[in-house]
Amino acid sequence: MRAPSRKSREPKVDLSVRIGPMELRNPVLTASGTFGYGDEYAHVVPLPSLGGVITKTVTLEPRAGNPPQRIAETAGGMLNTIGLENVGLLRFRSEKLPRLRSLGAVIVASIGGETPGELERLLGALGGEPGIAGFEINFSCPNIARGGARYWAVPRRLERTLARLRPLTRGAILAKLSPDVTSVGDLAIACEQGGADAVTAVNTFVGMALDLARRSSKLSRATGGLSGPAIKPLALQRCCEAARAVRIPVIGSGGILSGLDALEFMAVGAAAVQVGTASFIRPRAALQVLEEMEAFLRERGVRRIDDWRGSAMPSGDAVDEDPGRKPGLRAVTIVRADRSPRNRRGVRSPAFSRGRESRRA
Amino acid sequence: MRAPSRKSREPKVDLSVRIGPMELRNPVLTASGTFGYGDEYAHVVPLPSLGGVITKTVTLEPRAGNPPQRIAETAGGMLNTIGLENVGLLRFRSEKLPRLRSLGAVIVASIGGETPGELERLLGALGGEPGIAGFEINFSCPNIARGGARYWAVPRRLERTLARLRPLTRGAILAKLSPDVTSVGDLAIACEQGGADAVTAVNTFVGMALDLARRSSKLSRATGGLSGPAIKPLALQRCCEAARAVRIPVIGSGGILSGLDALEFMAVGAAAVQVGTASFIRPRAALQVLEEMEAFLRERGVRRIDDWRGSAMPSGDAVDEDPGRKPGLRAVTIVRADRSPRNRRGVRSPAFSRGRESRRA
Amino acid sequence: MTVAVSAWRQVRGRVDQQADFGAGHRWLELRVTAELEPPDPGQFIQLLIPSHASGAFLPRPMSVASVRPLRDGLMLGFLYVPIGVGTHALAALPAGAEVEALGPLGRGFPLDRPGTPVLVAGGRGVAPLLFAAESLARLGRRFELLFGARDRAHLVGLDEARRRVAGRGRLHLSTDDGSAGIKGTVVEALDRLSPRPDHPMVIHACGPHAMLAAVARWAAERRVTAWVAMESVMACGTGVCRGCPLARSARGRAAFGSQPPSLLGNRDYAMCCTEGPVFDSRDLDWERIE
Amino acid sequence: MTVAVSAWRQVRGRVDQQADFGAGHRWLELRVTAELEPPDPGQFIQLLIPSHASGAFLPRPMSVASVRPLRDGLMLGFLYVPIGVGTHALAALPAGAEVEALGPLGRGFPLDRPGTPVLVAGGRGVAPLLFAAESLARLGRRFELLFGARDRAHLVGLDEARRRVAGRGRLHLSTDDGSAGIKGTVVEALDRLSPRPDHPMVIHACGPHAMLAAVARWAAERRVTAWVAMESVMACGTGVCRGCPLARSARGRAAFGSQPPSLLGNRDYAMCCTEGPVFDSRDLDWERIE
Ligand SMILES: Cc1cc2nc3c(=O)[nH]c(=O)nc-3n(C[C@H](O)[C@H](O)[C@H](O)COP(=O)(O)OP(=O)(O)OC[C@H]3O[C@@H](n4cnc5c(N)ncnc54)[C@H](O)[C@@H]3O)c2cc1C
Ligand SMILES: Cc1cc2nc3c(=O)[nH]c(=O)nc-3n(C[C@H](O)[C@H](O)[C@H](O)COP(=O)(O)OP(=O)(O)OC[C@H]3O[C@@H](n4cnc5c(N)ncnc54)[C@H](O)[C@@H]3O)c2cc1C
Ligand SMILES: Cc1cc2nc3c(=O)[nH]c(=O)nc-3n(C[C@H](O)[C@H](O)[C@H](O)COP(=O)(O)O)c2cc1C
Ligand SMILES: Cc1cc2nc3c(=O)[nH]c(=O)nc-3n(C[C@H](O)[C@H](O)[C@H](O)COP(=O)(O)O)c2cc1C
Ligand code: FES
Ligand code: FES
Repeated sequence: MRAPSRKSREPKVDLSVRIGPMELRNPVLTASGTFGYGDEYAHVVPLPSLGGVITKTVTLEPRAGNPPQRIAETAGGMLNTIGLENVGLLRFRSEKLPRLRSLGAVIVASIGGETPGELERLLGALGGEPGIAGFEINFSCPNIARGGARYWAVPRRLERTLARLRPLTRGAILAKLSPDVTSVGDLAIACEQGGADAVTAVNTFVGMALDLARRSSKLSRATGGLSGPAIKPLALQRCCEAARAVRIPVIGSGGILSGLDALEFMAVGAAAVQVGTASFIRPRAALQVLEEMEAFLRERGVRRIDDWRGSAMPSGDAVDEDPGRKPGLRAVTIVRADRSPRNRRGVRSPAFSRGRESRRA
Repeated sequence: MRAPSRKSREPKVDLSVRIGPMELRNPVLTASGTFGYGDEYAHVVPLPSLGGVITKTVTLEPRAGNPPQRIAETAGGMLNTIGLENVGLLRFRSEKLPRLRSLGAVIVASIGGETPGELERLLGALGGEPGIAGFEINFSCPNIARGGARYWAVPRRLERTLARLRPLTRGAILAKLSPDVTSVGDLAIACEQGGADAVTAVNTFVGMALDLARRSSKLSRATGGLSGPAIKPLALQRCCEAARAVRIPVIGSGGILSGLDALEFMAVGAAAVQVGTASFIRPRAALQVLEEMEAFLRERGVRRIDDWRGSAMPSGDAVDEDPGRKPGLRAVTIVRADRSPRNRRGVRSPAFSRGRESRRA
Repeated sequence: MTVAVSAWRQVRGRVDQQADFGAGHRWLELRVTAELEPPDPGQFIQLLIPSHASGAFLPRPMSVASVRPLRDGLMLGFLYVPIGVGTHALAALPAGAEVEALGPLGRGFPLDRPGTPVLVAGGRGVAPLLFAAESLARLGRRFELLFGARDRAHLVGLDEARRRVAGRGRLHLSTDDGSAGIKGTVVEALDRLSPRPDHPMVIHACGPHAMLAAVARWAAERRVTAWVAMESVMACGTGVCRGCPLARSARGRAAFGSQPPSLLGNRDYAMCCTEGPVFDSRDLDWERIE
Repeated sequence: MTVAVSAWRQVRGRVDQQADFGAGHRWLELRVTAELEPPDPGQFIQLLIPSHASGAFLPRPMSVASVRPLRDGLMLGFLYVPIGVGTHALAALPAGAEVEALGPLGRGFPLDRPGTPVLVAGGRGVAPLLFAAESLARLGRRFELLFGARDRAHLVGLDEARRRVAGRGRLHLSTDDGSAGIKGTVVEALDRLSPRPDHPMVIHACGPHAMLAAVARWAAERRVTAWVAMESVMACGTGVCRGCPLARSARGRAAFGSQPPSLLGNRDYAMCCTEGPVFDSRDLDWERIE
């Protein structure tokens, strides 16, 4: 196994993954807001080699974003309060999309709205657009005054909104969740029941940093969203919790810098991952993640990424169930997998059963 | 102001703070579980010089703790799953307390229970013990199978439990909260209404880290609690949220390494702070935090820590209110301060109004 | 104006040497591979220290202070002040240490504009202007270099400056305490260079924010064009993160006009890292920039 | 046995020099101030690199490999392998760099027990045993030093070992490939030292986990006492965080008896940092230690 000659003769690892109707070459996507509209890094990252490119969240109207200071570094991470600066629906469709299509990227368009109605109008306008493989609904921006993470952290609202969006596209619908909730699992279940093809876990964590000299936030707003390696352990747990709660694929996001980081998310059940802040540090980060992931799997003789996925799902006694929880609630936190409602109905989540198999192998 | 001769002649800064019935020399406490039973660092930290020492959480029975591996470093932080290893009530009372008293420390005893009843028995046994200034109720351990953070993340349960505990001691009651909830403000309000003298915001964040070679958690359990500078921005936001939700003092905890870190928490409304993981890196950390805090305030001519407290409370438009929130809920998230229920009743939180004053000054 | 929006690359660099440069400043020589396009004066590099050797997470933007071609790459010079975690980590790197270099980034000084270039440097802001002086000298163009600081000791890089103006430019010093050159600010030094209608001047300035604001005022009053090198907290340095906005003035908004928002910015905000760091001072809203 | 539970201090240290030591190992000389008590062989130090110069957050435990008194402090020697973020940051430190040193920590080898000390070193585990050899030689005691590694190149510190045994001890080498000493493991080398009833041996071992487990088995079968230097992931190093438990064997639990739980551990778990890192091999449950 160690001789390089043999290794190079080994077959390629099958990295393809399926997210709803999308068949992706590999599970590495760029995270919304960290890769522009997709073309900005195209001279250093050949876009078709990535699993997909998730574009900056687009809103109905263009937004100029929040005033400076918009970012602040913290230990192992950064806070941002960009405030969804974006070109708006019309320019996205007329200028950004054609360029991105011409580069051969698998395009996932991120959309954000302050109300379910706004999201409907956005998806109505883009849902049939050729060349968009899927849509990520940003239910979790911590940096806008209305329609941000807090507004959407209500399971019923998510479910109803997704049910209204579902008919508007045949593309994949990804629901991007905030981590700042008591149970990401509950939100994930609501998304699944509303008809989402996948959930993305997670967006940034809300945080603060002060400038003591000015006795005020370092940012132009009181709070921002924390991203980067600092949040990786937390994002990993939330991703795992979501993956155990639903059967639809979960896409991991939060602090992924390397292929090994990505494999951690997939080992706890993620079907794919997103590379975010890492691209600011190394523009080729997503490609590097992909290469490292493949090299690691090849070296260990893992032929298909599917065999890796879920292979480290915890066995279940991790965090206590809430004994006082009302039975009517659909809540699954990170409790015993075989007690989750899905499993009580005798259905194993694909991630979980796959994990079992590969552990047997 | 710059001449050292003048500076040394300047009067000492008044750092004293009041937490319920406790009058503390200064606002720097050691965080539970990071300073042993208080005496372990006594040869390098004169305990009476600290605001107080919060002892390792004690349970009714001794606990051997979780199996190894119990800790794992992550970017800017560490995960732990100690599992509340402790000597148990009896030995705490007969061996640890007398020693700690003899060292002259202001003692806050941390207690943890899997049920309200266990907490009652603990407080019943310790509540009248001489030399204990207060009790911190650990409502937020992420690392135990039962009675941990998830169990206690239910406002009603917190309120009822505190109401039962309140009569059992004349010492201060601090309720230590988990950050892994949708609204720390809701939990804080429940604690206030249950009769707590203060809330501690926050305990560790639940997280995971994998050992890819073994395809399993690095820890002996699936998840652990994240502490250290990585969580500081998140803890700061939760502390701010709690401070805006209640009138009782809030004690900040999470990633405090320096006096400047501590002053950030106090600027967003904390009445005191706890130094945790920092003590592992520098055993004298709590003392250094205190010294840096005092030096900073003195240099800026701030005479009393009370004038600093709350001086950077955000003005209110930070994070959106949830318009769909049912009016019956007592929830205050980090919304406009003057719309919070307290303030609707015309009562300003002391932290907030003090903040206003010092901004005017 | 140099538009180098997507000519940047991230390449390996190696500390060739670095040393104290007086008054708390450091001079760093970084050897980078040939894939890096040679930067222009005013452009910057994002320096990334390997994560094991630095507590800093994001790369740090640094103006290029000198460029020397090597057989197989470039030797970049940087003049910097260790102030926080990133720059202290940089200062601690011994010769041989690896640093990734992303660049060249942003748009530099438009030195080719007609008129006499007047380079105005305050403190460590001299870094890109040393490079500008060298370029101008190499092109055989005459220029003025105004260099101001708190006191003589803080005129860091003075010898470099002298060497670079030699023959081609004139050096005008100013210090707050009069310990070198005139007693006063660089703006007072500017006053002494009366603009002559037949020889219009174009200012290229870099320095503390207050100095740049004063230069901008001075230039506006005299209808002189002033190009100013701005700073902002940055994450990506490439226009993608949208983290480094600078508010445009009414003139700036009008100039941006109905262009589609782009890497350069939008109608309200210019991105410091792509449209800048060098701006026409009239295009920025100085009231809304701290 | 040295009990140094609360004699530790955290003091300033300065890299005096460090260099490659062969096969990927480094030798570091750290100058520390006089408040640090001189460590005993087997004790360790928590090395803390300033946060700007390291991506590591927690300090890193390192066995002391040599101690030299200085006029105003101590010169500590460490032998280490850069494997992750912390040790790579350490390796990158130039002479003069600051490192905080917390120690001496834990309990070292009980070298004063009656019987011939047999020091058994595997790979980089030689570090504390170099120090032990030096101490024994200084006390004028005879000892055996068994040193094993994969191959000759991995017998890192061999010259040091030779120097330290000189006159007082005997050096027995073993390599997996036979490129130096006997072909085989240190346990096979142990086999060749037949224990003599009149001269009982006491083993002091440090090395990879598998080696220590084999030594423990070997010793148990022959009723020889073996002291083993264990490792564990650590945060505080002082018994406070409870992060470094090692499971006790039935014998270990009995030995701990009804002692109150303390810094040293509780009935089920010994803390590696305070009760250890050196343990009587019979007191640990080797099945439950990875
Ligand atoms: C285009 C450009 C060119 C620059 N050229 C030079 C130069 O030639 N010499 C020099 O000494 N300095 C220069 N700076 C400033 C330099 O980037 C900062 O001093 C440095 O980032 C501070 O990092 P730190 O970790 O030491 O400080 P910290 O305060 O710990 O940094 C914390 C965060 O704030 C950011 N930050 C802090 N101060 C600044 C600042 N003034 N500008 C931008 N970001 C900041 C950092 O990027 C980091 O994210 C330049 C900045 C920019 C934007
Ligand atoms: C008492 C003691 C004495 C030691 N003496 C030496 C020595 O003389 N020479 C030497 O080369 N190494 C020694 N080690 C091991 C050394 O501490 C680890 O190699 C080092 O901590 C790895 O840190 P890292 O950041 O390079 O690796 P990383 O893997 O990035 O470290 C991550 C985390 O795991 C911990 N960790 C990883 N491996 C180990 C390990 N084997 N033991 C303890 N913690 C670990 C680190 O402390 C850190 O918290 C000793 C360990 C202990 C406990
Ligand atoms: C500067 C910045 C801008 C972002 N903008 C968006 C956005 O527009 N829409 C969105 O869904 N997420 C946005 N995010 C969140 C990222 O997509 C990602 O989920 C998050 O940063 C966590 O991953 P990371 O740690 O890999 O960056 C943004 C993050 C950053 C740092
Ligand atoms: C090793 C370790 C053990 C802890 N044990 C306890 C405990 O017993 N009870 C408790 O309330 N909090 C415990 N905590 C949480 C800390 O008291 C503190 O709230 C948390 O670590 C965040 O602060 P920090 O980042 O300053 O460490 C523990 C934390 C650590 C790291
Ligand atoms: S630094 Fe990212 S847009 Fe300028
Ligand atoms: S490392 Fe903290 S108890 Fe041993």
